[in-house]
Amino acid sequence: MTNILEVNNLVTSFQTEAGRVRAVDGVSFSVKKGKTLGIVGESGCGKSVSSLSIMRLLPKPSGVVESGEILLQDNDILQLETKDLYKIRGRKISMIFQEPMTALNPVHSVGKQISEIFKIHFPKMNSGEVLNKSVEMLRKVGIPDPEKRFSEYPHQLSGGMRQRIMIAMALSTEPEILIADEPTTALDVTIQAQILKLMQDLQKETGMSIIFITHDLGVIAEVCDDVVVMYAGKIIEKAPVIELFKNPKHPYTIGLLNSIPRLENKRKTKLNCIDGAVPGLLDIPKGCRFQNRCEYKISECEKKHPDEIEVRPEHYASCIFPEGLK
Amino acid sequence: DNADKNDDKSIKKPELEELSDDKVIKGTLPKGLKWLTNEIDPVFASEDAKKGGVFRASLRSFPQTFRSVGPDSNGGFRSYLDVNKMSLIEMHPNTENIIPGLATHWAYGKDKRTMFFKLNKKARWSDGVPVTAKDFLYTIKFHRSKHIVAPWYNNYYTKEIDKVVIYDDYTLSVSCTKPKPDLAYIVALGPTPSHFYKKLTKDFVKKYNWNIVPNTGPYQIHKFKKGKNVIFKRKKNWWAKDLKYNRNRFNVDTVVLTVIRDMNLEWEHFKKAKLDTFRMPYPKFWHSKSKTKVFNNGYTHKIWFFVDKRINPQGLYLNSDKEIFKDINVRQAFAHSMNVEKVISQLLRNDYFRLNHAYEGFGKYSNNTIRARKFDISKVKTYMEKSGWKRGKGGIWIKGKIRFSVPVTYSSDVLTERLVVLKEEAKKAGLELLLRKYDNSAAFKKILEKKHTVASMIWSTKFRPTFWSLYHSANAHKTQTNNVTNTDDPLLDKMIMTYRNSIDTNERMGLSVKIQQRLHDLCYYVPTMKVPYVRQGFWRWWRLPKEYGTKSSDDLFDPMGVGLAWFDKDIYDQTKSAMKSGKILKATTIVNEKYKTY
Amino acid sequence: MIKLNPLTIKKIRRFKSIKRGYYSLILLTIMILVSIFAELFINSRALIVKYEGNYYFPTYSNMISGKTFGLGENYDYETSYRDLATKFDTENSDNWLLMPIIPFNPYEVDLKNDSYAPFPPSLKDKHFLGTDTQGRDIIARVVYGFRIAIFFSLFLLFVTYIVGITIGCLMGYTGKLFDLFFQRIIEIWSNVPFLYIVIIVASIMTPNFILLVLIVSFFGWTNMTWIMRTITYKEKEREYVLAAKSLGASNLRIIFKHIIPNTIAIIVTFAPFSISSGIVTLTSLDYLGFGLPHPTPSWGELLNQSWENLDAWWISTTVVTAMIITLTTVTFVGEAVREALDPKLHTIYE
Amino acid sequence: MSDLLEVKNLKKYFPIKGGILKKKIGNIYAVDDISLSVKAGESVGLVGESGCGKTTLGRTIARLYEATSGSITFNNRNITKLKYNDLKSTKREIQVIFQDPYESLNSRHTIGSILEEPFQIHKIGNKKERVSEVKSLLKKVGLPEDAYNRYPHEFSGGQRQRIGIARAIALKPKMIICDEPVSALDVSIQSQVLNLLLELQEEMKLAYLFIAHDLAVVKHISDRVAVMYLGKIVEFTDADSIYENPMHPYTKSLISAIPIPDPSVKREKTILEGDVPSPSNPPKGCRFNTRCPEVFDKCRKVEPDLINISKSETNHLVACHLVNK
Amino acid sequence: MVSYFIRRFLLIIPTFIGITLMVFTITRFVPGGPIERMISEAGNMQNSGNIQSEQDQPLSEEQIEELKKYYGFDKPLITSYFIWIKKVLSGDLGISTRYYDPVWDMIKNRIPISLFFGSIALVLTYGICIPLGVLKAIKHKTLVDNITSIIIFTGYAIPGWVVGGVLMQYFASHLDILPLGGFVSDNFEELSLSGQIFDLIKHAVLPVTAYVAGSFAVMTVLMKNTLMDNLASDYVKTAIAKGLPFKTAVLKHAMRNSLIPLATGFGSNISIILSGSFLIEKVFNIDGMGLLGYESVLLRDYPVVMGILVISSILFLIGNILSDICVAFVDPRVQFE
Ligand SMILES: Nc1ncnc2c1ncn2[C@@H]1O[C@H](COP(=O)(O)OP(=O)(O)OP(=O)(O)O)[C@@H](O)[C@H]1O
Ligand SMILES: Nc1ncnc2c1ncn2[C@@H]1O[C@H](COP(=O)(O)OP(=O)(O)OP(=O)(O)O)[C@@H](O)[C@H]1O
Ligand SMILES: [Mg+2]
Ligand SMILES: [Mg+2]
Repeated sequence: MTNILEVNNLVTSFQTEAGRVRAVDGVSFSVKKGKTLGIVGESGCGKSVSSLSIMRLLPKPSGVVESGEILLQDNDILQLETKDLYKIRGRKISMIFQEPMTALNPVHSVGKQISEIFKIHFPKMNSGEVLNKSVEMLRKVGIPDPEKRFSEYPHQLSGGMRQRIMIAMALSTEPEILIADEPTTALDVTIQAQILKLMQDLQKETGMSIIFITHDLGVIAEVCDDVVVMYAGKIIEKAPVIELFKNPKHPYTIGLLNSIPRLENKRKTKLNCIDGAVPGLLDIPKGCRFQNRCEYKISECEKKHPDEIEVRPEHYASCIFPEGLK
Repeated sequence: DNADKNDDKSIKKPELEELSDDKVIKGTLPKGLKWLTNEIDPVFASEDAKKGGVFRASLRSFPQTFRSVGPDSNGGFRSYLDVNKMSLIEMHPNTENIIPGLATHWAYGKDKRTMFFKLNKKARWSDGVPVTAKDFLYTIKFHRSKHIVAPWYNNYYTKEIDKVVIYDDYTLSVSCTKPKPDLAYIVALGPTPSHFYKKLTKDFVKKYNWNIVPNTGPYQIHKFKKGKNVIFKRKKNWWAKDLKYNRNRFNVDTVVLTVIRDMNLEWEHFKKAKLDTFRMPYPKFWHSKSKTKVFNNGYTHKIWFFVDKRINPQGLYLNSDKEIFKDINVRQAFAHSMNVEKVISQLLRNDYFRLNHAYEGFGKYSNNTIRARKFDISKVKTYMEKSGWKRGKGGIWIKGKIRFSVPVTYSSDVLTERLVVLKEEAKKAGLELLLRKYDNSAAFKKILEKKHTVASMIWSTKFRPTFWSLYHSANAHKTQTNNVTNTDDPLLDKMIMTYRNSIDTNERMGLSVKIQQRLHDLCYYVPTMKVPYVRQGFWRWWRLPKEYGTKSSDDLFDPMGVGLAWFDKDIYDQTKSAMKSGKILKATTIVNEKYKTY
Repeated sequence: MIKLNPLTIKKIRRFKSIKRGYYSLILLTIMILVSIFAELFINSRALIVKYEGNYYFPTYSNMISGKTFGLGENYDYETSYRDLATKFDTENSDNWLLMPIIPFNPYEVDLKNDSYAPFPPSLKDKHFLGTDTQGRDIIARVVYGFRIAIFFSLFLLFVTYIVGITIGCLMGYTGKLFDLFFQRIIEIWSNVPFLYIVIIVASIMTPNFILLVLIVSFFGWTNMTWIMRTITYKEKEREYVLAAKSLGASNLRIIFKHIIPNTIAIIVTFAPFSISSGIVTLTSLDYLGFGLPHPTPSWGELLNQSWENLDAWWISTTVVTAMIITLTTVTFVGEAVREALDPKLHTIYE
Repeated sequence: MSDLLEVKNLKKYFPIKGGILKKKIGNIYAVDDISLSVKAGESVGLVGESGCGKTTLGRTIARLYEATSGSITFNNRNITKLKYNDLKSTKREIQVIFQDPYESLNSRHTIGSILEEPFQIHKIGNKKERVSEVKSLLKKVGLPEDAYNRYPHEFSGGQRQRIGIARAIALKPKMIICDEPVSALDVSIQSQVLNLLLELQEEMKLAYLFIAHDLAVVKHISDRVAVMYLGKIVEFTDADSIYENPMHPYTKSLISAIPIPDPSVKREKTILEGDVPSPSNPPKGCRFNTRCPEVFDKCRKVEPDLINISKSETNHLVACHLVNK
Repeated sequence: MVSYFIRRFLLIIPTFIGITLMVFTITRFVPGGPIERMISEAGNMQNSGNIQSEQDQPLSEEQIEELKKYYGFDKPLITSYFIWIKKVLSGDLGISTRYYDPVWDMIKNRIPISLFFGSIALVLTYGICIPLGVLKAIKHKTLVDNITSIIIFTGYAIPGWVVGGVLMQYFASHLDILPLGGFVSDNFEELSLSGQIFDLIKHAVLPVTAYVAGSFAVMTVLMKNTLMDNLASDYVKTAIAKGLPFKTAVLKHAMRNSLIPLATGFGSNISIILSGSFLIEKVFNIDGMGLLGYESVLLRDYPVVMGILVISSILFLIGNILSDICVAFVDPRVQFE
């Protein structure tokens, strides 16, 4: 299967008051055409930064991609001129964000914000067409009474509606890749289910690829084809979704899967858990980043961060004795 | 003179009956009156004077009204109105003799309280209406009216002026309520245009606030822009222009008075020739600020002209109702702690002179032997110790719990720097002055309520010295009287009463001198300084007579008051072209000491 | 030593990194310190006098009369130490004295017989920046004027903040009628032309320092009150307050231990601006002649003098410069504090 | 075992104020006629969508909000209307843990003073005793002793939540209202905190009112679970039966909406249409009728009562016309 | 919406009464009104000029009482307040006790002048602050930002009237290229239209600078800070992610939101437009409302003071409402329920 996007050795850093920190440190993954790649990991592990790097949407001047390449159909996005970049953003790669509350401009009507996309990318369209297209998009994402909603403002809509608008905006140009950065985290489960279903339907319809970022393994299991697990700025495991859930190899992934309370579990039992907390970017340990929380830690782990090993076909993990576990 | 009257038929003079609810008092002229006039005193204007030109001067604030009576009519602008209102008789500025005004002749009555006048038949109001005896009768009625909201005038025209009697249209008499010394100056009323005011009503104050009232003098307001300027124009056919003492005076055609709120701004305007003269009594302007291009290049000149006139008593008035000043020793010590000499010599560049007492400049009425108490620390010590005071810790005199620390109430900004120096010097003498500046009316209120301890103020003067309201015990220890020192001395009271009731000039002179000595001895007042001259800068195209001014000149270039200056077109052109080409002319400073008396 | 909250330390560090504000603060502190001890640098009294074997330290002591130093039998008043110095010099004894750098106090009129104030700067006369129109040393006037202005502002700040914080907190915390009532009051108060009223009051009663502080704060309290009300209103809804409430904490405890400490940042942010407005207010009032009574050293008075004596460039230059330096340093400090406490994310995109 | 907490017909309406006169122009029916009880040592879970009134219910019980009507009986004492002084002793016994570990700790206080505060408020012990008490609390929740002098922001979210827990248990309460204590935490941390809560319950015989919107978490920790929808309880029974035998259509769809972390399981989902209506203007009849997949006429008119449908001794309360037919 | 404004207007009433009553009370208890002025004038008068008199003292008690009656000071405070407010309601602001002109006429004459300066200053302030704020936000912490900061804060720190004084001394007195204050030249009427415009501009340059110097900083910084907040906001990120060039995103998305706080302050600026700054007007000898107010206070012309207060507080209150409208205009979230 063809990869539509390849990220190779991406290193992204930020200038902070305490100095320069690497939020993403040598990340590589690829997105298959028409498939969904899930990126999972705890808060602060660099999921958003990776996706923003792909969009070249890092907040300047503090955030910079230090090295690596991001190949969109063999073109390195990182090398693009700004004006070419504008042609890719929103057209070939679209993005939706976690907070539907703040991601829409409160002072413009939703209709205006959707039409804007058409105006940017299809300057030849006349205003009538733009209007029709916009309303059609609204209808497509399941907004009831789209003609009326068109002229409403974001604050008049519920969170779920707003996220639908975001999706409508992101998909109106029929992009090849959609990056969804925790699109449902802020929503209730019942609404989350609606949105997830919508995204899956639309993917089927358009055949686009999705990068789905979340920290909810349940969501991953439901929507993704491939999964990337990140920890403290690095990818520690990647695999197709069924493989990952069946045969997690990295101690972190294992711990993560075990710590989820499940409905079918027995009540009030002690949950498995990973002790300690994610290290801050400023005090990342030398060697394996997971070492201080790992129950299998040996002195070897302190030397260097382990290389990625293909433990099974298409299943990679960064651990020095992945085979030895379990 | 009916010919004139018929010139303008539209203006009809009201009949006398219309004027007054009271019956008009028409009398018959007493026999044996000795009619006097004066055509023999020297003239003081220059033969060379030419008519023409525009004179630009400034007003510190726009007048609050064009009325000359009623609320707020007593501001700085009042004088511009007054100089254009002639009285029955006028006073020669140099000889101080009576000269004709609206009246050509005058005579004294036997009762010593009445004078008789014959009006000049040519006299006209500015609207062309003849001035007649009725206008004087109306003056009394007018000033007695409640509607003008001028309680002081109401009083004066009731208690001082008794009546006007008309003998015919051009003959009248004016009486005081009782015999008076210097009667002529009291009864020399100005007329009020009865045809203009018609009936007075309650809304007088508002109704006539901006009305241009017909006058009898050389100029009349031509137009004005509220808040900005007032323009006077010379009357081309002024009825009195050929009177002996008026010839060659009032030469300027147009007088423009512009509001400039601040002296420094005024100075800037003057330097740009937007004003024609600039008064510089303050040493700062005379000595240093005038060292500027226009003066150095001789485009503007300076004149320092001494005058000889009644001195306004400036100084520190001690309130003897305050415990501390009940003691004459303390008052004297106070006087000796005031280093006025230092203020004069080191701050005011010796341009000012020490005032010796409150009644200087009244000729024989003045006691010229009195000398002000000088700054003298040892005398202060003697007086204070005599009353049992001691120097306290900070060097300030104390007695029991009382410190010799007194607040000085004042309201004028210019006084501040002088008081600051006095304060610093007084500290050496063991006296602490606390400077308390109040807004003008607040200060006045405080002083009239006798709440001050020391008041630094200045009274205006009158023609002759007056003592009763300022120093008689009848006015002490109560509010709203002018005895702000609360002077209460039986001996003094007796002399004041005699002086007041006497109409014998010599007796009055003698008493006046004695009273002044007594006042000096009692030491309720510390005289400070006087400025017996006029100092002005002026653009060189303004010309003055050889004498420059009169004995009592206030402003040498004032076009409407004495009106001696004139505009010289040739010099103007010459100067302008010099200014354009940058040619330097002769810098000129005139100093005239003809009337310097010391 | 009290352990500072590391957040506070971070803010302080951030403040220090804003150079403009940091150096302004240092400069301002130096200025205030110098002005507090101005008597040591600028004074007509000697720092030390050695006379007939005795040492005298007149600076902070009572007046010492000239008699003490044998200046004459009637010399009951304050010694002129400059004269004394001349005397010692001519006598050739081992008496000596040490004068401050600028041997004048701000009230002293140092006039001359042959020339007239204002005197231009002169090293010889030790009037390094000249004198004003009464012959008083400009530096002395400016420095002591600064001292008064800054303390005026600090007192003003203190009074308005006390009132503002108390009422504002109560308004925000209790809400309801009390809040509504004071809202109206504040609306009314802030609409009253305050300078006019101060002028009216000042023109009839020659205010002293305390009185002027009170008059000005009488109209100045609304700002802080409003600010405090707004913050308290927000703060009281926050979860840590609820947490304290759920522990059973009393309202007083919540206000004083929780809410006020959390508003300090905002209060601090406003302080420099309040100080500069205090200085400007006093200067304006003095300039108009409604401030502290003469001869209190004051910038407003000097400004007034300088407009009137433009040829005496040293007056206007000095006072305007002093004003610019002070107010800009205060403003820069304020700006830096604001930036340190509430740093703005600087974000631009490609 | 008698009930430790008994809530009867509790209502909490927030006035909607409008206009400049801030007049009341409506109500938010945040908690509308709720009755429930908690036994000593028991944990009762509370789930529901955002805005359905969970927090409000918890806070009203903790007397942080004034109830609009209804009664709250704690330890056989009616605390609904108690004033500050009488309430103090109750406050010792009911404590609250908040959702946001960042917001609920005063950032200006050290951990030491945060944890000492309960003792100060209730005037317990002297300074020395308090310090040692605080130290033992720190130990109990698994924080290092040197935390005493440090400030909240120096800790991670999970650690801060432990501080919040320590504060809540400081006064040895009988009951803790946990308002989404783990929602803001990462999965790996979440399990640590849940374990801690379970341990403490065991040790101190605490009763929990455990609020969360994650049904799995609620089920894991609770003995009984109440499902809330728009200010009302729609179903209330023991934790296992709510999962195994949900009766209310809302509960059913809630369960089906929960993503299962197992890609191999594929199940049929009932996805609810539309959004939760506004609590200021709840629909007539059954509040769920606008979204219910099985809605019929009656639902739009008549509000169903919460009725026990269980035949066994454990209650199973449901408010649905389908069930109560 | 209509009812909102009606209620908003109704709320003006108590505030308005509060403000006026307070000032009215103060003016009542302060000496120096027309009566005190007459007393002191009478004191001076009998000591001045030609008129000779010995008996006289300043006014007697009865005379003072009569004057009080004339000016209406004989009634108790509340009564006279109500008389006053009744007159105000009928559109009569009373008569100046200084010029005896109707107060409204006096104010009316000053309005164009203050309006002229005020509106130029306002337009300039907004016209410069907004772009400058944008520039500074984008160039945060660069040389441009730092230099402009120093300039505007220096401008902010020094009071406008000091700036005005310094400027006037330099440009008008020293260099003599600009006029010495005033609103227009004396010969304004005689000038041609272009001459008049030029004359106006010449006179306006310095006062406008003085007016603007201070208000600059506040607005610019406000603009900068809110814009920076908005630039960091999610929706700008969204806009850019849509493919909008950064500049367009700033102009179309961030700007409008940043104008909201500026719009909030718009109302109070309206009232400043009219009331002006008396210190600046004093320095430049401009006959505006500010100077009128100041002089009236100094000379205790209380009807005028009260008149100005009426106008300015109504303007202020209306300004608040205008602010509301402005905010509603840029921010659709605001509603007048
Ligand atoms: N603008 C920035 N400046 C400095 N550091 C940043 C910035 N944005 C992100 N970081 C840091 O980069 C790291 C990765 O952040 P990122 O937002 O990618 O995390 P995430 O995995 O998306 O977490 P979450 O689940 O909380 O969204 C974090 O430690 C964060 O502090
Ligand atoms: N203090 C308050 N004033 C007014 N309305 C409030 C207040 N607190 C909550 N509400 C409203 O009451 C309703 C219920 O809110 P509540 O916070 O109890 O919901 P919740 O179930 O806790 O939601 P979440 O899961 O988002 O925490 C909401 O509509 C909310 O807007
Ligand atoms: Mg993220
Ligand atoms: Mg909640």
